[in-house]
Amino acid sequence: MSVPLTDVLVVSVALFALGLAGALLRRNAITIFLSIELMLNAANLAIVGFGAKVGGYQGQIVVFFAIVVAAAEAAVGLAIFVAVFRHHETIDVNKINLLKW
Amino acid sequence: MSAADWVIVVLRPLVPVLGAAMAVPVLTWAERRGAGLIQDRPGPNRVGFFGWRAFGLGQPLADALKFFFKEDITPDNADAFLYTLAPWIVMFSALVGFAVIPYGPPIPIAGRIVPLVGADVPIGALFIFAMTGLSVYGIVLAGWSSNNKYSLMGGFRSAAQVISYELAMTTAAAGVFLSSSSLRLTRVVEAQHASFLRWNVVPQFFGFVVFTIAAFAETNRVPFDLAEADAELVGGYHTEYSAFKFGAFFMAEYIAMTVGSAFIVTMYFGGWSLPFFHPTGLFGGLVSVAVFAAKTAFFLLVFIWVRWTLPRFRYDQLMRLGWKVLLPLAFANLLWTALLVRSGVL
Amino acid sequence: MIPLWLLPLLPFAGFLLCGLLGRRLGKTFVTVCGVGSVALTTVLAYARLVPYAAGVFGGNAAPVVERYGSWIRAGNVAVDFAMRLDPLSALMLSFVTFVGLLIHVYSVGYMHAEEGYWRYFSYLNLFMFSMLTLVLGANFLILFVGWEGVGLCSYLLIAFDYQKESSARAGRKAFVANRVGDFGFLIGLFLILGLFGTLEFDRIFPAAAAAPGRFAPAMTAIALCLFVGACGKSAQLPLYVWLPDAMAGPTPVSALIHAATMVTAGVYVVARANVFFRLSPTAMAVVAIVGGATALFAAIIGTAQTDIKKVLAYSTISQLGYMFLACGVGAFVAGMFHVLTHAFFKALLFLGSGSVIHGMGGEQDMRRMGGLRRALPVTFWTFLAATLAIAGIPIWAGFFSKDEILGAVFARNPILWGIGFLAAGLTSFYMFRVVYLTFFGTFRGTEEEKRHLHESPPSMTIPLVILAVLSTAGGLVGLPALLGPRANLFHRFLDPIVPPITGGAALGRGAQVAELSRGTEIALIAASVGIALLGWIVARVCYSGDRAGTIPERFVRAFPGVHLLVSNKFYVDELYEAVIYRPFRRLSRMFWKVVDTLVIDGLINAGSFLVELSGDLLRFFTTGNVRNYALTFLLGIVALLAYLGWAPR
Amino acid sequence: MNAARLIFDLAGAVAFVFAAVMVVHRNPIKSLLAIVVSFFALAAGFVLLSAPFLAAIQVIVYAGAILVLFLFVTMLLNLQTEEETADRRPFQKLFALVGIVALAAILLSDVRRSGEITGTSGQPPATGAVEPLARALFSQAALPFEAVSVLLLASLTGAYVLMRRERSGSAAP
Repeated sequence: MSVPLTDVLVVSVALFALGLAGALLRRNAITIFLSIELMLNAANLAIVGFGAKVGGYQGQIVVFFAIVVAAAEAAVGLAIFVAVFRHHETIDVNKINLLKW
Repeated sequence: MSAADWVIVVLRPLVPVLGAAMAVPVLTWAERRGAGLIQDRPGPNRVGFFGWRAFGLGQPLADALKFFFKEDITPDNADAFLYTLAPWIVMFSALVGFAVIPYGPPIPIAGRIVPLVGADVPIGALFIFAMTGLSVYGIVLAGWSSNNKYSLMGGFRSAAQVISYELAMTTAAAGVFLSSSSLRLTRVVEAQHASFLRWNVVPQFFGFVVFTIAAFAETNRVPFDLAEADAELVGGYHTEYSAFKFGAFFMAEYIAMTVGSAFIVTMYFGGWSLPFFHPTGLFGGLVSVAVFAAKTAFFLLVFIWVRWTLPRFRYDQLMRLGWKVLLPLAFANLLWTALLVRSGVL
Repeated sequence: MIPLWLLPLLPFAGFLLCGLLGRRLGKTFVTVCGVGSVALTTVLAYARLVPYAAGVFGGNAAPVVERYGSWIRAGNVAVDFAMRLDPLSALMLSFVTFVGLLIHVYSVGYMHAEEGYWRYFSYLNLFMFSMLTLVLGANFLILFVGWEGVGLCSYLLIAFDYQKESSARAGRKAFVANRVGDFGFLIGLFLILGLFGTLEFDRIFPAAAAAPGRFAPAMTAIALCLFVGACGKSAQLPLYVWLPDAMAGPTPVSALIHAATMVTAGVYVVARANVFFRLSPTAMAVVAIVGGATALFAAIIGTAQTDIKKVLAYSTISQLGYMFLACGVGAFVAGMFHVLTHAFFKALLFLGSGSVIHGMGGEQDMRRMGGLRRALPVTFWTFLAATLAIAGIPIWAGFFSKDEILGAVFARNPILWGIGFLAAGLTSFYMFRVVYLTFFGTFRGTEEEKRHLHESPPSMTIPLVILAVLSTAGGLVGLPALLGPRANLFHRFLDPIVPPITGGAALGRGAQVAELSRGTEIALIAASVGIALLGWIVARVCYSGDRAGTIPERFVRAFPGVHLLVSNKFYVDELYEAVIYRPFRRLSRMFWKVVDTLVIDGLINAGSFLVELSGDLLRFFTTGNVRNYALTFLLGIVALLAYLGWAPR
Repeated sequence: MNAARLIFDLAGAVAFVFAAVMVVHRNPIKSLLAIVVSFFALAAGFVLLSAPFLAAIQVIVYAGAILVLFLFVTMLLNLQTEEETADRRPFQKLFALVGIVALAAILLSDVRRSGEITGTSGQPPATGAVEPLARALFSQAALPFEAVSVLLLASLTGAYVLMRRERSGSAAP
């Protein structure tokens, strides 16, 4: 009784594509960030799927660290959002172009 | 799987969940009576059954009826969907925790050995943490969707509080997992089987203290009820709620109390087991369930006792307690336990 | 036993003290440090020299080499920190320290009013350090360190009055002219290094002497390269132009550096490398011809100069020419002998002229002097002694050395002798011209200058007297060979390191120095004395008495072109200007305007323009919109994955 | 079609649907709730892939902490429905869609070859056992474990510094 790897990967690719679409098409920074988290989870799912197929715990350990890093990233990223919002009163990425020449 | 199997599989989690739900009316009564006792007043003692007052035991039923029949108000500018969803999230997260707490030893039923636990999952304790963590969503969403600044502030307070105390709670729990070398709650109970000295409350007393205080905080009850502090925030996140939605919050609080108590018992007081008393068979199982219920009831009484005894914390005091006292204490406990395990005492 | 390293290091310490602290601690401190360090060096040097010289005369002339450590160890090349004491360096050491000390003492009086007193003495001490390093170095690299050091000090001291444009220019000129020579010198060193793998004197010279056939072909190149360096340092044709200008420096500097010591370093190097020169007749001939030509050429110019120091400068060039002439005909010892006597009388001449200038309040033009012998008696008598010495009047030092050179030259080549003979007469003429113009006749300066006239302080006159004694008697160490084979102490001292040329192996036509008959030798002496006296008499007639100056005036009127040519120093500076400076400048300008500005800057500007252009294009991608960035990112990944998918595995 | 696969596909479908809701919904709070559900479904998927510990971590850390933080910030900034502004870069959408479709196509074309992967590193994990995972985590991966703890501390400090000016009730997780 096991899940075929193909299914796992199809779900992963689908979620990843969705996350990508969100990151590229949405303008709200929070939504973009969420989309990035979604892509991260899609990748995690794929890793766990591969790990289950290959055996051992390597895949799970990698994902564990990925989640921890995601937590750190979220903390800093959201802090940046708040800081940006304090200055610009918006986090619409179309209106924030700090990186512009 | 035969039909009997299916029945057993369904009943195993349903029994404790329903039990907890059924306990709510009794608890509300006990709370009021306890408050009366502590504050030297009668408490509800009139509503009875057909003239029989029965110490006011009819009061909860009357309250329930009242919840059902009051007008259910949804504020105009509220987000109706989230406003409706929120109480059920809280309710769900409180109830589902029971599914993994063992309430008795495996007993023989109809030729099978049935473990008296909803689902003996390998990550049982984490499951409870995950589910109680979810209640934050309910509270925060309730606060936000009400479109009321008191509600929103209550929601924020609650979320910050739950996240802060969850840290101390899980760290304290880590000591228990260390000594029983498993996250599986049946293992946790079995590890405390041998003697009173093996009850985790003995070697990890400070862990127990931290865990209990954090559990109190997780339930948003006095002295940690800042999310609904009526003196400051009117009613906090449930200011706008009324009727059955409010009832859901109300019930969820008592269910959460029950889950918390059961969790404390499981983690630190040997769960359903009694040292030197190991009845077997169906009867033994039932006795064990009774023992478990009694222990849980004791902690429920403690919940009530504390609520009516202590004043409310100020918000900064709350945070300081959580981060500067409980968390370091929990870590100290973890180190201490690790030392004990390493030295072979546990 | 005093270690040799101490000798240069004492003046170096003096240099550091004067240079770093002298400004704050005042003149007394500078005097004590600057003069004291050199005095101590002199004392220590003589303490070392006297026993060594005694040993040499006793027959033990083995050079002493002290090694202090390794400097360069690279593959086959090895250079040590080492110092060497042999008769040649001992000779140099003896007069460098002694004359140096006298000039230091003299400077105390001469420079007393100078603002940069501390600077002057620190430079002077640095010069002593460098000169001693040059003299004592046991290999060409140490020698070269000293060589460059004296060049630096020369530059610093010529341009001592650096706020004056002419001084600064003169300093630069000296430096650049020396660079040209040093370039040749350096190439010579590289050739030696390539040929022998070392620069140590005690290895290369015996090696070259042991296998003349093997090394002879390369020797011409090496010897000529070294000689180019010597030409620069010792102001020979065609690199002499810096020395007359170097008179812009303080007069004691001219005496020490540009007369007595540094400029003779070239002769020292040629004598030091005599083994190489002997192996190359071509190089020897070049040395002799250049030396002779310089001697005559500079003497001619000297006759028409009016600046007292300029006359002395050309005189120095001329005398240096004599020394090279001697070396060129193989009479190295005679050349070194002239170095010694020249050091005495030329230093004395410069110091005397300095005393005159001091008395005149800075005036250097002889046409504004006259009759100074009454105001400056000590200066006059000492100056006269030096003049007699340089003119080659018997008994005085110059007579012996010049006579020996002319004798050796005559044996080698009568034409060269004729040149030297003529130069000797001219020397006598222009020197007595100086004496008559300066010390006789009536005073031609202003009244104020007349009132200012005074004899110099003892710190200046005492060195003058000492040097006058030496100029008078110093020649006795090298009595002519015809007074007996052991009469010439100088030869006995130097022959072990610079053996006299015997046989015709090295010199083309088999001419030999020692083969002149007694009769020829006496005749030569008589001839040179005669021409010296003739020069004196001509000068007496032209520049003294009631009709002073009329004959030269008539001469000038009769041959205006000649006078113009000579008084303008044959237009050599102008020639250099036209032939070297201007084309060089034009070339530099071309490099600047075309190569640098157009080509190099153009390339750089083109590069930066490309960068700017690509930046201009790329900045359209820098929208500041993270979604655009992410999109670019995505497209890149798609392209990468597509490539990986389709690329053959 | 076994039960695990059925449940997994179901969970995957739920995850996909709610992820789509997250991407499409204009209200950030609703987007957030949608992704919470999506992550729950993913956690169920983890359970079915014999990674119950990761499932718990997924719920506790992702849903319970990270997304709560998101929720917090969203509410704190009081973000409302995204307003419709004219997009100044019309090609963004077109290229993005093309790129996404291309990427998905490439990845899906590679999924077909996933059957080539075979187990190499010994025993597949016993269903749900947490102990071996802990053992591996604290022995083989001890160094990265310490490293991420430093990373967490650094990000905690960074977040604190960034947010410091205003005293908000939130604390970094």
